[in-house]
Formats: sequence, C-alpha cells, structure tokens
Amino acid sequence: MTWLIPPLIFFYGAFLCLFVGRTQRTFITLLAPVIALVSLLMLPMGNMAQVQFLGFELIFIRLDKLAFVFSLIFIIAAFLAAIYAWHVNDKIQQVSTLLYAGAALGGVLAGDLISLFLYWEITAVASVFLIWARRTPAAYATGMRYLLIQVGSGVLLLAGLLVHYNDTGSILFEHMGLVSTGTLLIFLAFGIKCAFPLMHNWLQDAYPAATVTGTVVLSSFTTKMAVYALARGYAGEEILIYIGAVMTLFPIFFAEIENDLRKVLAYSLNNQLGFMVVGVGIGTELALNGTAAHAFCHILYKSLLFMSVGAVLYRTGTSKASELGGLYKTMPITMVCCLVGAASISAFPLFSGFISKSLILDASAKNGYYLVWFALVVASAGVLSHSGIKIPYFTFFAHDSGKRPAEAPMHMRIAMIITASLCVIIGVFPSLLYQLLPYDVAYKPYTTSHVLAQMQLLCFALLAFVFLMIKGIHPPEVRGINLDSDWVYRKILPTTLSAWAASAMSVANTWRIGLQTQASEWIIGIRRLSSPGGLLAKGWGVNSMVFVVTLLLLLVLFLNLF
Amino acid sequence: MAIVMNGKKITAAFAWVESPTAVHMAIKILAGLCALLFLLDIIIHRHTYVPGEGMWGFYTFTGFFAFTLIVLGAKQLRSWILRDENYYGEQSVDSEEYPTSQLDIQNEPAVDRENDQ
Amino acid sequence: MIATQLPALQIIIPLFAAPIIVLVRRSELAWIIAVVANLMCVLVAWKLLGLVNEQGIIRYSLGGWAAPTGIEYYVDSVNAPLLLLVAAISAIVLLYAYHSVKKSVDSNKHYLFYAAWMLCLSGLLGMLITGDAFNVFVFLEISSLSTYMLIAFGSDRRALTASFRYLVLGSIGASFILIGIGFLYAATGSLNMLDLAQRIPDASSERAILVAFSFISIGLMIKSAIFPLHAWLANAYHHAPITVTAFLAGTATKVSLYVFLRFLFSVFGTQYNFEYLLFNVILLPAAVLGFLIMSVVAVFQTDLRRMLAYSSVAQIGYIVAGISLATQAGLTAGYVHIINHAMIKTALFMSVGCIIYRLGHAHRPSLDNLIQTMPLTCAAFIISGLSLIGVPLTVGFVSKFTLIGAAMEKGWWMMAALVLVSSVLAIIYIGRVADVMLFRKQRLPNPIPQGRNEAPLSMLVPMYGLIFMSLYLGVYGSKTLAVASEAATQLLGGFR
Amino acid sequence: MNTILGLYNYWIVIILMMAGLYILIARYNLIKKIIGLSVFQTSIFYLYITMGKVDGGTAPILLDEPASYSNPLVHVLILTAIVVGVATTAVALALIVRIYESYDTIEEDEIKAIEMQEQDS
Repeated sequence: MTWLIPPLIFFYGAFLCLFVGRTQRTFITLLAPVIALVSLLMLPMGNMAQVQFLGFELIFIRLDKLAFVFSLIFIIAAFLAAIYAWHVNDKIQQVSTLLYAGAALGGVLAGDLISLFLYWEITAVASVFLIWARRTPAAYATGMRYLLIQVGSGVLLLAGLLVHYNDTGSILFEHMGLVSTGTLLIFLAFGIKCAFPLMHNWLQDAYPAATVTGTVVLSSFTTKMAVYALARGYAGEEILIYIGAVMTLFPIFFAEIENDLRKVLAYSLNNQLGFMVVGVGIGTELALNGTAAHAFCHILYKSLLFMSVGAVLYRTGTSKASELGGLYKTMPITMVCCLVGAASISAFPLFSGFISKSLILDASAKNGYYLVWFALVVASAGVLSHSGIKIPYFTFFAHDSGKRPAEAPMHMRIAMIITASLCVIIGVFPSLLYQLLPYDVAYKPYTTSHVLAQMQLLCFALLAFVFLMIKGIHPPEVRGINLDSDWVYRKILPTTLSAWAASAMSVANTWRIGLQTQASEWIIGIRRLSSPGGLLAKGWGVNSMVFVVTLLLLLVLFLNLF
Repeated sequence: MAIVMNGKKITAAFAWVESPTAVHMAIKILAGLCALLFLLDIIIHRHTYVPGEGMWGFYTFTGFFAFTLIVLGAKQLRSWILRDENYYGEQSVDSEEYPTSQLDIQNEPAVDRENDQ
Repeated sequence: MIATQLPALQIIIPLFAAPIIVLVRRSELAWIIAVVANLMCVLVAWKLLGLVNEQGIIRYSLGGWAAPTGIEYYVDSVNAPLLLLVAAISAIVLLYAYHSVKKSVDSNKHYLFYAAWMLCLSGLLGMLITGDAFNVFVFLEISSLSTYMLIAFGSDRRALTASFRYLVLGSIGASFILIGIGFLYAATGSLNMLDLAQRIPDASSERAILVAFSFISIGLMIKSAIFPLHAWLANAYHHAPITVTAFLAGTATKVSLYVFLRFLFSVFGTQYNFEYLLFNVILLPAAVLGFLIMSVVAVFQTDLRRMLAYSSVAQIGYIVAGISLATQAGLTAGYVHIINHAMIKTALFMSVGCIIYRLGHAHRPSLDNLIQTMPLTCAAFIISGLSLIGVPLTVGFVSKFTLIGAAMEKGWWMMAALVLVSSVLAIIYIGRVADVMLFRKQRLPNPIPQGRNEAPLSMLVPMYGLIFMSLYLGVYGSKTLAVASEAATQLLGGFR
Repeated sequence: MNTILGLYNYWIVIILMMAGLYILIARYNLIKKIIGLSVFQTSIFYLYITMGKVDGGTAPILLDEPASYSNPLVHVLILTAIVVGVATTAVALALIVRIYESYDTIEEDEIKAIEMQEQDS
C-alpha cells in the first residue's frame, strides 16, 4: 500500500510519460488523477507510509479532514486540467504537470517537515517547466526568476526546519505558531509561496508567462499548498489576519489597471488568497472551515477563469484586454463559462464563492475584527470590479475588436463546462462541500438577510460600474506594464549595477579610487577573474602553482612553530 | 439574429447584447433591481454582527462607493506606475507575442452547420 | 586460506595485471584482462568489507614480517568502504571505457593505457589499505606516475602540458609527504601508523612533529586539490581522456583525502591542539573560500569538463569543511560526501564522455537542444546534476543535509549559510547546461547528424548502473550515513 | 655559532631545497624545471641519510662484535625514494620531448601564450 499512495501514482504517471507516445501520455494524464482519487479514498485516516531517513522518521501520509479536503480538490483540479490540456503534445509539459500535481498532493499529505520540504522543492522545480515550455527567451528569464524565488522559499524552509529541529528535537509538521527563529523562517518560507504582500510578485510575473494550459495548472497548486501549510502550522496567528487583509486589498488596484487578462487573474488570485489567509489568522473552527471551503471553491473558479481566458488566447493569440472584445459572437460557450466563473469569484448567491467567502467574513465579524471585516467587504466589491466585470466584459463584449475566432476546441469546452457545473452545484447545494470540511459546520449561507446584503453590495457595485462607464471615468484598457515590487529586482538592481559598472569604467580612468568604483570593479573583476582565461580559471603555469605552494608551506610552518 | 462576415452568416445567440435598446433595457433592469434592493433594506431586518452593519443602506453605499473609490484609486495608481511594454526589455513576456506554434488560431470561425444549409 | 590473504590480493591482482597486459599487447584482450582483474578487486574489497563488519579490524603483515618492523596492511571501517568504492568506480568506468578509449586513444597504445590504469588502481588501493607511513608514499608515487601517463594520453596537445604541470606539482606534494615522514621517523623511530600514533604523544621533540605535520598537510592538500592548491586539477581533468577524468574524479582526490584523514586524526590524534590551528586558520578558510570561489568560477566556464573540474574543487571544499569541524557529525558529513561525490562526479563525467564520444567536444554553447539527439545522455547528466546540487532524494542531499546539520550543531551558522549560497551557485551552473540541452533552439550549425544518435550501449549501461546505485543510496541515505558514522567514530577514537 | 655550523648538514638540505623551489618558480625552461625538481628531491635524500648517521658509527654490515653503526633503514627508504625520483624524471623528460614535438618550444611562457590563443579561438 505504501507504494500506491496518491502522490506516488502521479509520479509513476510522470515516469511512464517519459517513454510512451502522445496518445498514451494524454490518457496517463487523465488516468493518474482517477487512480489517485481511488487510492485517496481507500486510505484510512491517520499516519502511514512512515519511512526512516537519515535517522528521522518521515511520515509521508498524514490524513485528516483538513488534508483530505485539500487532497481531494488537488486531484479534481489535476483531472480538469488534464481534460483541458487534451490537445497538448509536449512531453515536458505533461511530465511536469504530473510531477507538480503529485508533489503538491504530497506536500498536503506530508506529516513531517522534511517530507514537506521535499515536496516543496519538487513543486518549485516541476512547475517552472510549465513556464519554460513557452519556449521564448522572455519566458526563460521569467522562469528563472520564478525558480529562484521558489527555491529560495525552499531554502528558507530547510533552514527553518533545521533550526526548529535544533530547538525542539521534533520534525513533526504540527501547529507551531510564531515562537522562535526557526518557526519564523518556516513562516517566511510559507509566506513566499503564499504570495504575502511584497513577496507576491513572482505570481504575477510568472503565471501570465506560462503556456495556455500551464497557467491553469499553476493556478491550482503552489499557493493553495502554502495556504494549507499555514493553516496547519500557524492557525490563529494574529498577524496573519492583517497580512491577509492587506492581501485582499492591494492587488485589486493593480488588477483594475492591468491589461494582460492572465495577469489580472493572477492579481485576483492574490486577492482571493488574502481571504484564506485571514481565515487562517482567525483560526477558529468556523474560520478554518472557511479557509478550506474557499480554497476548494477558489481552485475551481480560478481554473475556470484561466481556462476561458486561455481558450481565448489559444484561439486569438493574445490575452490582452486592449486587443480583445466582441468575442461573444463566436465563442458563446466560453463566454458563458467565463461568466459563471466571474459570478462565482464575485460571490453571487447560488455560485460557489458565495458559500465559502461568507464563512470567513462571518468568522471575522464574530471575533470582533471589525476593521478587517470591513476591508473584506470592500475587497468583495473590488473582486467584482476586476474578475467579475473586467474579465468577461473586455474579452467578450465592450468594443468589437473585429476578431472572429472559432469557438474553443471540444475538449476545452468540456473541461470548462464541467468546472462551471461544479461551481454552480456547490453554490446551490452547499452541504455537499460543507460535509467535507475539517470541522462540523452548522452554518446556513442562504438566509434572507445574508443574500440581501450580498445582492445589495454587488448590484450597487455594478451600478457604479455602469455609472462610471457612461460618464467615461472608468479607465480604458491600454497596453503597458504596471510597476510592482518586482521593479526592485528587475529594474533598480540591474540598472544600478550596470550604472555602477559604467561609471566605474569612466571614473576609474580619472579617479581610480572611490567606493563606487571599488564595488563595480569587484563585479567586473569577478567576471573577469572567473571566465575562462581569467586568473582563477586559466591553466596556471608551474611557476605560480609552486609559488603558492611555497607560500602556504611557509605560512603553515610559521603558524605551527611560532 | 445573425452577423454577416466574409459573406458567411454566423449565428450568435447573444447578438442581442449589442443592440442599444437591449443595453438600455439592461441598465434599466439593473437600476430597478437596485431600487428594489434598496427598498427591501427598509422592510427586511438583517442580522448583524458588526456595529453599523445594520445601518440603513449600509451595503448599498459600501458597494457603490467602494467600487468607485477602487476605480478612481486605480486610475491614479496607473498614472504613477504605467510604463511602456518594453520597459523590462527582453526579460518580460508582456512585450512579446505568444508563440503561435503552440496555438490554434482560427480567426475564420467554423461556420454553423444549421445555418449553412 | 585465501581469506587470510585478502589484503595482499587487493593490491597484487591489479599490480600483476599490469605486466600481463603489457605482455599481451592486443588491445581487446588487454581490456578484458583489466576488467577481469578489476572485477576480482571489487570482489576482494567486498569480502574485506564483509570481514570487517563481521570481525572488526583486520591486520595483515606483509611477507610475515610483524609490525612495526614489517609493512602492515590495516583494514578497518574507515578504509574498507573506500576500498570497495574505488574498486567499484574503477570497474564501472573501465567497463564504460572500451568504446571511448577505442575512439580517443591510438589503438597500438591501448595496452599501455590499460596497464597504466591497473598500476594506478593498485597504487590507489595501496594508499587506502596500507598501515605504513612510508608505504603510503610509495603507493602514492605508483598511482601518481601512472596518472601522469594516463593524462598524457589525451588527444589534445594541451594534455601534455597539463600532465607535466601535474607531474611537477604532484612530485612536490609527494616530496613534502616524504619530508614529513622523515621527520616523523626522526622523532619517533617508527614508520608504522599505529606505532606512530602511540609514540607521537611522548615524542622527544615536539618541533619535529610539528614540522612533519606541516609538510604532510601541505603535501596532501596538493594531492587532494584543496583550494588554493587546486590549480593542477582543472587542466588535468579538462585535457585527459574523458574516461581517465571520470576515473580520477571519483578516486584519486578521494583517496588523498582519506590519507589526509588518517594522518590528521588517527596518527596525530585529536588531543594535539596544534591541528586546531591548522583547522581554523588554514583548512577552514581554504574550504569555505574553495567552495564559494570555485562555484563562481564553474558558473563562467563554457567547457563542461572544465566546469565540472572546478565544481570538483568546490565539492572537495565541502568535504574539507566537514573534516575541519573535527566533530563526530562533521567527520560523518565529510566522509559521506567523499563517497557520494565520487559517485556523482564520476557519473557526470561519464555522461560528458558520451557527449564527447558523439560530438567530439563538450562546449556548452554548441549543445543546443541535445535532448533531441541524445536523450538518455542528457537525462543522465541532469539527474546527476540534480544530485550535485543536492536535491532531496539524491545522495547530494544526504551530504549537504548532514554537513549543514553538523555546522549548526557546532554553532557555525555562517558556514551553514555559505554552503547554501554555494548550492545556489551549483543550481546556476548545472541549470545553464540543462537549459541549453533542453530548451535552446539550435544556434550553431550542428556537425552531428540529426535524429537519435545516442552513445553506444556499452557506455550507457555502466553509466546508468552508477546512477541507479547513487539514486538508491540517495533514497536510503541512512545506509551510507551509518557507514560514515562508524568511520567517523573510528577516526576520532584513534587506532584500536 | 655551534648551532649554525654544527648543523651544517641540515643547512645544506635547506639550501638545496630552497634552490630547487626557486628554480621551479623562477625558470620557464621545462628542462631547468626538472633539474630544479631533482635538486629539490635530492635535498630530501640528504635529509634522510643525515638523519641516520651516527657519529663514529660504521656501515651496518654483519660484524663479529657489537659496534655502533648508522641506521640502515633510512638507506633502504631512500633507495626507494631515489628510484621513484628517477622514474619521475624519466616520465617528465619523456613528456618534455612530446611537448617539444607538438609545441616546438619548451619555454613555458611561450607554451602558455599558445594555449591562451587556442582557448580563445
């Protein structure tokens, strides 16, 4: 049974994919989630697959209700993404998708920090191939940035777990709380993957750069694994509430003015994560239920939105709002599915977002975080602005771009329709989802007062949109890049460095000495020294080698004798 | 309703959205709905947890002004941070075309069979 | 009967195989004899390891002359695993070598090549097994002289100068060791390591011991290519025939490091505080600077062999860093990395060998999209590369994990952090190659024919054998760790 | 004074050793380098032999009555070392011949210049 645990099934699939042809690969990507689901359902609750490794006892499977609900949605997401990617004939993408999904699943099921770290790193490495599979120089550069940050998170996790182990002698992945350096490091590692404010940029940078199908896969796993990890290790940590509140608010503004619709969705993903983080921060049973439910629903409707925008990209070659418009004429099914996704994320009653987001909002209100609660209400209106209105409106309606693309291919339509149906089913029958949640739910989302409040909020927000459009105040879609905190490492750092280098070149001739030149000479120098033919890397002659040997000998003799 | 393009007719089930009357109608419906919801707030007593939440029209005002403020704030933000697409040069996917080899662009849509016959 | 003679057989088999090969002269036959002899060595090493595990230390007096007068072979849990490692790696590379050597070495010199190989092997095994300080020098020279010859077999003329430079440096290193042994003998009157270990604490002249210690340390630092005395290594690894590089990368420096360990811990003993001076002032900075600087240098190399050569120096830095912690955990980390790095680097050089076999060179910019033509070779390179980086589930991770753990246990946070920094550098230089292999469209007109053009099976099979072995040991890392921990205990406990 | 002159044999060893190393560092001619290496190694032979010398001792040959004799073991050892040294020199000279054949020079600085050019191209 240890050899048939769900993550391994994905890995077997990935391995098999390496050796078989296109048709078989497609079937494997579909089949692996199904078998993994069976395997997951057959697993008993509790710990299993314990393995001795370097003197630690690793627990590869720790199944409880929290882990179960995340595992279930990960498997469903992998399955839906596989249908959506039916047309893909790219071994790299298929293998990395399976590896990535398996690793995310493994991370959720891991019962100790070392196996968590293991999966943490596999998700980083496997997922970057979904970006590189675009096969352009820019995608390569983006992937590199993404990988560096993701691996950095893994390094932090490793450092944190070592410190934590030194402190406590335990590697169990249990509730930790922010109590020591070790737990702080682990917290930061989780925070990077969860796209905390100022650590969020990899997400908006990388997701729009991935392939059409790759983004759908990416949107499901990494961040939700991080949310799960936070819920497991840091539930009830008050700082998370405020981090989450900031996360819900600030991406809205960026999403509102972003032109690339996949980047808009990436910002909105960030904003939705904020809700989940707030839920983790509150940490009551109701709030954690809310987090799990919201993650579940969010994976579905965010996949759906990425799928529909992906289909548009697939057919038109662009996902820029300024280039699109009027596509409803030829892509009606995609449009309807997109609208379902938009309604779900905006939390219209009868759609899935409504029944999950309410849990978190109510939890924050009940625990007296009124300001945070208000921030979340405002953010809810904001979600409508970019994901609810902007995505469908500028893609399918607005001004006619003149593009008349064909409807999305059959398999994409199937994937979108299934996902859309799931969103509606969960929205109409919330108990289906509620019974999966980690704690018992005695919560009724469909009360008159609740529905009324939500409808008021959304309808008046819509009204505001109409008003702003008519008045011409709503900002038009224009091409361009909006700066974000990645500006620091994408622009300031490189320009400063090259400015240093340049000024060093000129200054060096006149002044020769000065702090700046020193620094830049160092940078140039390292490169010069290390390149083939440089001092450090050329084939040294006998003379210099012997000289170094003699010097070192004298040094050692001197040290030892005097 | 049908759209004529390149001499072929394309059915579009949602073509009505483009007619000005329909748009006006939709706006009117929305306005009506809003008015209804606004009035319902007086009639129906909402359960509240947060002080002020029970205030008359709380959600209506929040919805309207939050949205407006977000749009205006974003507009202001754009004036600060908008840059050219080539700002980051080769390091950014924003300025490059998506490689068409991985796409299936069909700008000539498949003609609806029923209509063709 | 044979069981009691195993330590001698370990050396004698390859030593006698060499002249037989020279007499035979036929190149195929020479290869077969070398392989058979080498496999017998593996068997003997395997048996020895079993015996050591069963009954503990084996002491064998050569020619019946009892120690300390006679030469003694001494097998314990420190060198028994390394004997097996060296013999096995040599066997695997030798199996792999057939086609590669056929292509790169003149066919009428094959017998010399294999004879030199056997001599080198017996020298290396001798250094491992002997318990006599002077005997170490003799075996060191046997292996060194044959190594110079093997390197000079390289097809490029720069192999000759590389070999010459290594010869001068190597001779100086060996001479330093000889001087050191001379001083030890002068101070104690013994050459047997066990005897030395007992006599050193109450030697007449501590200054003589200190001088001996300094010379031996420097000599062994040269031979094991510890930064900054590594300069001979890059050219030698770059220009030697790739099979030789693969062989040397896995064995020669590792054996020297073993001798280093033996002298530092077993012979001189930890109670001598002067070695801490060496550790803190010389070895530790050398190790840390080594793995940082050499990783940076590796990033900028365009030839894969040169890149891997510098990475080897960096990895040796890790080993020395572990050693210079001088704790049980640190020694375990160093020792386990000796084993693991030997496997990783050999596999990497073997995969580069496959590339060279088909392309004639290993210049990074012209490996564009190599995965299309040589998928198995590229996979081998990338898997081993991941192991070099220290990705979990590989042996590299086991090493790095224990090393960082050991550094933290001693409270050397800075070093732990620097190890991580240098891992990132490893990601960069391996990543650059992987990137070129996987994603780059062909930039340069490629001289090789399109379509599948994989290296011959006789090269791929041994290479994958080694890779699977290392993957197995990566997953079951506790096995090697147990061995290493046992060895560390043995080293710290002195001779027993 | 006594320590300086009395240990003259050790001074010879040191001077020879330093001379050898100096040649290796300061001379580019490969043959001269090998000469330097040999000088360096010879100094070690002296070191060993001088270690085993006992003042007034005879050669360690079987004698009828016990007498003090120089330590024979160091001679044995150094014989081995001499053999190794000769082998090293032989290999080095062979290499130099090959280097001369392919580079047309045995000056290391010239060889290095040629190698740098090859690396660039």
